[in-house]
Amino acid sequence: MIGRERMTVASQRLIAERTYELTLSGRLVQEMRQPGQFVHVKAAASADPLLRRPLSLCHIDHKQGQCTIIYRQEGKGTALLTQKQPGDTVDVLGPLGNGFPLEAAPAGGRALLVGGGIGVPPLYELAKQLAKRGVKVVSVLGFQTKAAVFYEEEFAAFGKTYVATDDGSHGACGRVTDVIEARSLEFDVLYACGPKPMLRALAERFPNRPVYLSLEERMGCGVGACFACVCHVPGSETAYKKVCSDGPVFRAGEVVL
Amino acid sequence: MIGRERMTVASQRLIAERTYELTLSGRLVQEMRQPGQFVHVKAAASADPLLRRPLSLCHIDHKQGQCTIIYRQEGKGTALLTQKQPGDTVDVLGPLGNGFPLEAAPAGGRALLVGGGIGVPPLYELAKQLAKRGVKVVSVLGFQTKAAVFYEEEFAAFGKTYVATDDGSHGACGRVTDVIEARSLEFDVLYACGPKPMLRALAERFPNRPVYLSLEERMGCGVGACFACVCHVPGSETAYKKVCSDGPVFRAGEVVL
Amino acid sequence: MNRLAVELPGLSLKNPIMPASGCFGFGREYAQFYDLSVLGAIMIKATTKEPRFGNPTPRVAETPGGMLNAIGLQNPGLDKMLEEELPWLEQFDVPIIANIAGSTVEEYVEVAEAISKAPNVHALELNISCPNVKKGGIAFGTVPDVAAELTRLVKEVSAVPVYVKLSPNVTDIVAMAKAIEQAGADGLTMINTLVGMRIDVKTGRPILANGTGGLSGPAVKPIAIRMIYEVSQAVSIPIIGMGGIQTAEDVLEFFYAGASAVAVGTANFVDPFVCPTIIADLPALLDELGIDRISECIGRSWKTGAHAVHCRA
Amino acid sequence: MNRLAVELPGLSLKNPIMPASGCFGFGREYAQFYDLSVLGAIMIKATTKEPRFGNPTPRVAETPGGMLNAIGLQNPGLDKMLEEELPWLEQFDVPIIANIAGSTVEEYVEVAEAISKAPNVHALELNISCPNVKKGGIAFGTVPDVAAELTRLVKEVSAVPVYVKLSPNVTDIVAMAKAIEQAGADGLTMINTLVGMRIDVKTGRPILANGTGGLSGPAVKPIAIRMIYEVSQAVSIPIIGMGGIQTAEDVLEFFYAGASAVAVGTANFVDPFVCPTIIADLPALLDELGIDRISECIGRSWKTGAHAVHCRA
Ligand SMILES: Cc1cc2nc3c(=O)[nH]c(=O)nc-3n(C[C@H](O)[C@H](O)[C@H](O)COP(=O)(O)OP(=O)(O)OC[C@H]3O[C@@H](n4cnc5c(N)ncnc54)[C@H](O)[C@@H]3O)c2cc1C
Ligand SMILES: Cc1cc2nc3c(=O)[nH]c(=O)nc-3n(C[C@H](O)[C@H](O)[C@H](O)COP(=O)(O)OP(=O)(O)OC[C@H]3O[C@@H](n4cnc5c(N)ncnc54)[C@H](O)[C@@H]3O)c2cc1C
Ligand SMILES: Cc1cc2nc3c(=O)[nH]c(=O)nc-3n(C[C@H](O)[C@H](O)[C@H](O)COP(=O)(O)O)c2cc1C
Ligand SMILES: Cc1cc2nc3c(=O)[nH]c(=O)nc-3n(C[C@H](O)[C@H](O)[C@H](O)COP(=O)(O)O)c2cc1C
Ligand code: FES
Ligand code: FES
Repeated sequence: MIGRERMTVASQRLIAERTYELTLSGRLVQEMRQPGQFVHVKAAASADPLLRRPLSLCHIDHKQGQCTIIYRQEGKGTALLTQKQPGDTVDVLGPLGNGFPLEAAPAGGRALLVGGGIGVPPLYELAKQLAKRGVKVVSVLGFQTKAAVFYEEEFAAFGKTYVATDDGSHGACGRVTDVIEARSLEFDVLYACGPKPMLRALAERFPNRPVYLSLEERMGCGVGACFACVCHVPGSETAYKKVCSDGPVFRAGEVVL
Repeated sequence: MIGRERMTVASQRLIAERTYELTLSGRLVQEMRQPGQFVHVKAAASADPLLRRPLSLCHIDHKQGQCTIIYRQEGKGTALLTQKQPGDTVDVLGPLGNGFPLEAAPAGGRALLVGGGIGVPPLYELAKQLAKRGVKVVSVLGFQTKAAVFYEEEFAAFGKTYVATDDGSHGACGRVTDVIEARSLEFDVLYACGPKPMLRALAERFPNRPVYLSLEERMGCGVGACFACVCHVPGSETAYKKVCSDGPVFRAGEVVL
Repeated sequence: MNRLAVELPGLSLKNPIMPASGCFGFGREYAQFYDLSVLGAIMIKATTKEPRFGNPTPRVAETPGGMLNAIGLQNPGLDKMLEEELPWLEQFDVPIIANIAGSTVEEYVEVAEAISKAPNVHALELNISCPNVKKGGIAFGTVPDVAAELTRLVKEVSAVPVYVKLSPNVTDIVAMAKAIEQAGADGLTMINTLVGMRIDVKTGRPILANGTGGLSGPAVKPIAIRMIYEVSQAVSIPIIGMGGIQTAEDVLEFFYAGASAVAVGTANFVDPFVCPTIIADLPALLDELGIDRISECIGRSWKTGAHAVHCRA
Repeated sequence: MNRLAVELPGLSLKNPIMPASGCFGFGREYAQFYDLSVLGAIMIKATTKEPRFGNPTPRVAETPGGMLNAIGLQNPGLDKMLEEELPWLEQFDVPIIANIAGSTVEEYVEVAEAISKAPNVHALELNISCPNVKKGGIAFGTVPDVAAELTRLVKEVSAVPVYVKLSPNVTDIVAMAKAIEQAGADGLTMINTLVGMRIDVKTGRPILANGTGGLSGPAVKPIAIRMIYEVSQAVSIPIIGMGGIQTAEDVLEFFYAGASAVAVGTANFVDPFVCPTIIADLPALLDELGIDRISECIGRSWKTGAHAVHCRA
């Protein structure tokens, strides 16, 4: 069930350039299940900034009653979030959306996880849950530059992990697709989250394969009511899907990218 | 010199119903001199609430580099202030305005300090500075009810202190003017801060006496630029004084109440 | 005595709080959060004759204290509304106000006639003021004669009372309101969104794919209050007020200005529970202010002889 | 090369940042905080022929992301302006834009003629849109013909270029702008405040003694941007933009929309150092965005063929 709660900050730390790892505790954690789901966070107590911010679940810990999100400081809302200290509360709505389908990966099969920048976080919970199901996980994580890299070791705990940076300052030089090609990485199912050009490249590269993509779109409500976040369905003028409530994860081909 | 500083919260505590005592430290304290001056405080980091809040200096401690303000939680801005914890910073502009003239009280003379509700705080620094100059201080403090009373003992340290409450739940029952009458309190100079009806009553009761009143008016800039806080000067259609920069303390008769 | 009850043409409301059109879908999403029967009414998303996809994304952008939207009246069209959405809403004990839009007079009339016959539709809300539809749309909402003529034609065919939604993007809102009243409208709803824009500093281009969008949220509240204050003194039909409402205090402010009921839009996105929270908060606020029934408050800010509210607090 | 310099009729500005009229008094207060010579220009508070006290207090009320004011054009009158305020400002190396107001055409003309001859007045700003003066004031700002006629008469007598300040409280701001351009205005300034109101929930009465007031601050920024975006495409005289500016990023947003310079109003109240801070922040922001001169940015959001800003960040 979706709920709203003032969750308590357990910890917050800077893990890369302008990138923060925020751990929250509260009863809402027990509702969180699927990797790829997100929470909608209200950063200010007042009307500025007004809207909630969609942030993906990166790590769900039912036992501790904690969840972790990783976010990059971009504008006003995330800037306010960086001020939060342990013991402070954060107004959270969630969990929202439909995440990555675990069942698409056959036990013993191979899953390729491809993340770009701030699209990396939801793949961490995915890697964890896939590994637990006996799926072989290979991760390819792309960042702009060395200072932006995070969670390389954390991913490595679940399987082979490649890092690429645009400027070559860490790992391979180039894009995630270059790494997949160079290493001839094989998979039974591919899961990806990151900038749209990256998602498009993956969808085009692997047509007719089981490829699942997590999309981003500017949101109003986050629950399907405002129609801010729709995308077209191929072959129709009026058919649509909502990123917030039908997604954010779609099978490649399901919606127009 | 007026300055702007992110001052650091040294302490904050609830001292009466919805009434908080907030102590701030910073270099701006060294600029603060006159009792009755105020600071202009920005409660939120964002544009809501947008404007600063005028709050009187209640206690100035040059040695410790700290100042204290006492405020009542009324609306959005003061509600946000209550959230501030030691170590947090507060955006302060000040010191602003012209305070109570100490020199109006002859050394060895008698000063009557009359405060109503949240008008009491600036009188505390005044009592302190007058006592230091050898002026005999008598204070009459009016509150709505017992739960709202604060700083009774603190004022008593500088001289005889009477408290009145509207409902008689503490001290005398009635208004400050009732106490002044009942006790036939005499003075060489009277200083007052509180609701306008109280100030008016005092001005009318003691015409042609040295009576100094601290006014409140809704403010924009707090520094004299926006003309939000003007009041009329008796006998003129166009002459005016600004509460923020000419006041907030005026001699009774100087402006139309 | 139900202190929150208000009576409006076609609408006997148990309380004056309803979600605003376009901010609540067709209720399905919020039915996950609470029982929709607690609401005074529901203003459903605009219906056009044919299904519409609406504008390209991004469709929303945040602004200080508000947001811009350019959804472009996306909706499944009249038939699906009659066959699926409205019947689904019948499970709740709540009157529906059907918001209708069109790009021609004929479209308005056709949609109005059909949708007004649905059993749970108690009133129509004529959206003549959506700033996000390029064809015709805006003209209906800014020219008094055109708005009046449309009102008259819709009134002729509608089986239920007709409320007309006013655009704030006009020089003289009172003239609009009077023309619409004279044309036979049963009530007014106001305000729709103000036309605004945000430009992305990184790209140098408007954030919304549509360029401009409609501004809503707390930022516009003072404009809504002013317009309701002016219009309520000039017409004798009731006003359903909206624009930035977030709290029970805001609701009273709208009543004092001259509204007889209110709608909550953008705030649903910030807090999905905002409508039931306001409904729950109102009685204590009325107590605090010494008000027996919320209907006493209508227009109190300008009514001569009305006593200032005595504050017991 | 001065990257921040802009050239406007009558105004060679070292940077495009100036305090907005009514939000900076006559400069005296802010001169306590910094050297006014750092400013691009100063728009001083409206001058009328006779001294005016203005409206009763309360004159300001806060709103979400904004504020309402109903100062009522308080000012010391033309004579004192010429004898005291303008000469005092001569000590600074900064052009003055004199904002003038009146309740009759004759008053505008008389004030314009006299004040335009002051040595440090480089331009006039015709305030035809102050929503807080009851007599006449508002009509000048909402009827194109009336505004045009006033512009023409003032142009005839003015010794310096004339900018006309547009009211946002109109249905068709482009029509206003075009009429004023045709009447010979040298530039436009926009936007003035939007008419709004707040009601005190405790008393049930408007907070402002005047009832309504003018809304300014960040809340109105998207409306200002939209109007400048529309008007700048329809006229060829330059626009000084204003409405909610707080940061260097906001300034660029106004330039992209179509402004050639900007004014900062309400933000001065929030932070008395805001103008010098913005001026100091701009060069780094231009670097970050790969922009050589700020004047390149004018109208970039709509200019065909303009390249999207290349983001080096
Ligand atoms: C389903 C989903 C999951 C996301 N998960 C993460 C995550 O785990 N970590 C992370 O760092 N970021 C994530 N993002 C992006 C994140 O939501 C934005 O970076 C964030 O909202 C920016 O807010 P701001 O206040 O910093 O920026 P501002 O520029 O002040 O935001 C203004 C408005 O634009 C919206 N907005 C700005 N950028 C984006 C964006 N890229 N996508 C959607 N809306 C945007 C904001 O939500 C807000 O409404 C996710 C986005 C979506 C849609
Ligand atoms: C010179 C001066 C000194 C003051 N000193 C103190 C003090 O020491 N302690 C204290 O508790 N209060 C003091 N006040 C009153 C205090 O400024 C208000 O209570 C406070 O601004 C309310 O802010 P809010 O956010 O709680 O209320 P809101 O209702 O959210 O405020 C909205 C707006 O109204 C203004 N406003 C509301 N009430 C008042 C008021 N009574 N006077 C002026 N502006 C108001 C606010 O500044 C703000 O701009 C003083 C006022 C002035 C003018
Ligand atoms: C996302 C969104 C969609 C809207 N869609 C409609 C609509 O379809 N029909 C309509 O009449 N008004 C529509 N509106 C306007 C609202 O009903 C309301 O008039 C306006 O948002 C002001 O109220 P608020 O500030 O509480 O949101 C929409 C508003 C928003 C924010
Ligand atoms: C307190 C106050 C007084 C103002 N007085 C004037 C004035 O005298 N003449 C004028 O043309 N505009 C006046 N304005 C409008 C501003 O110059 C400006 O157009 C408007 O506030 C929008 O800018 P902002 O949001 O940056 O404040 C005033 C605004 C405020 C807030
Ligand atoms: S964000 Fe509102 S429908 Fe998706
Ligand atoms: S508050 Fe601006 S002049 Fe006093």
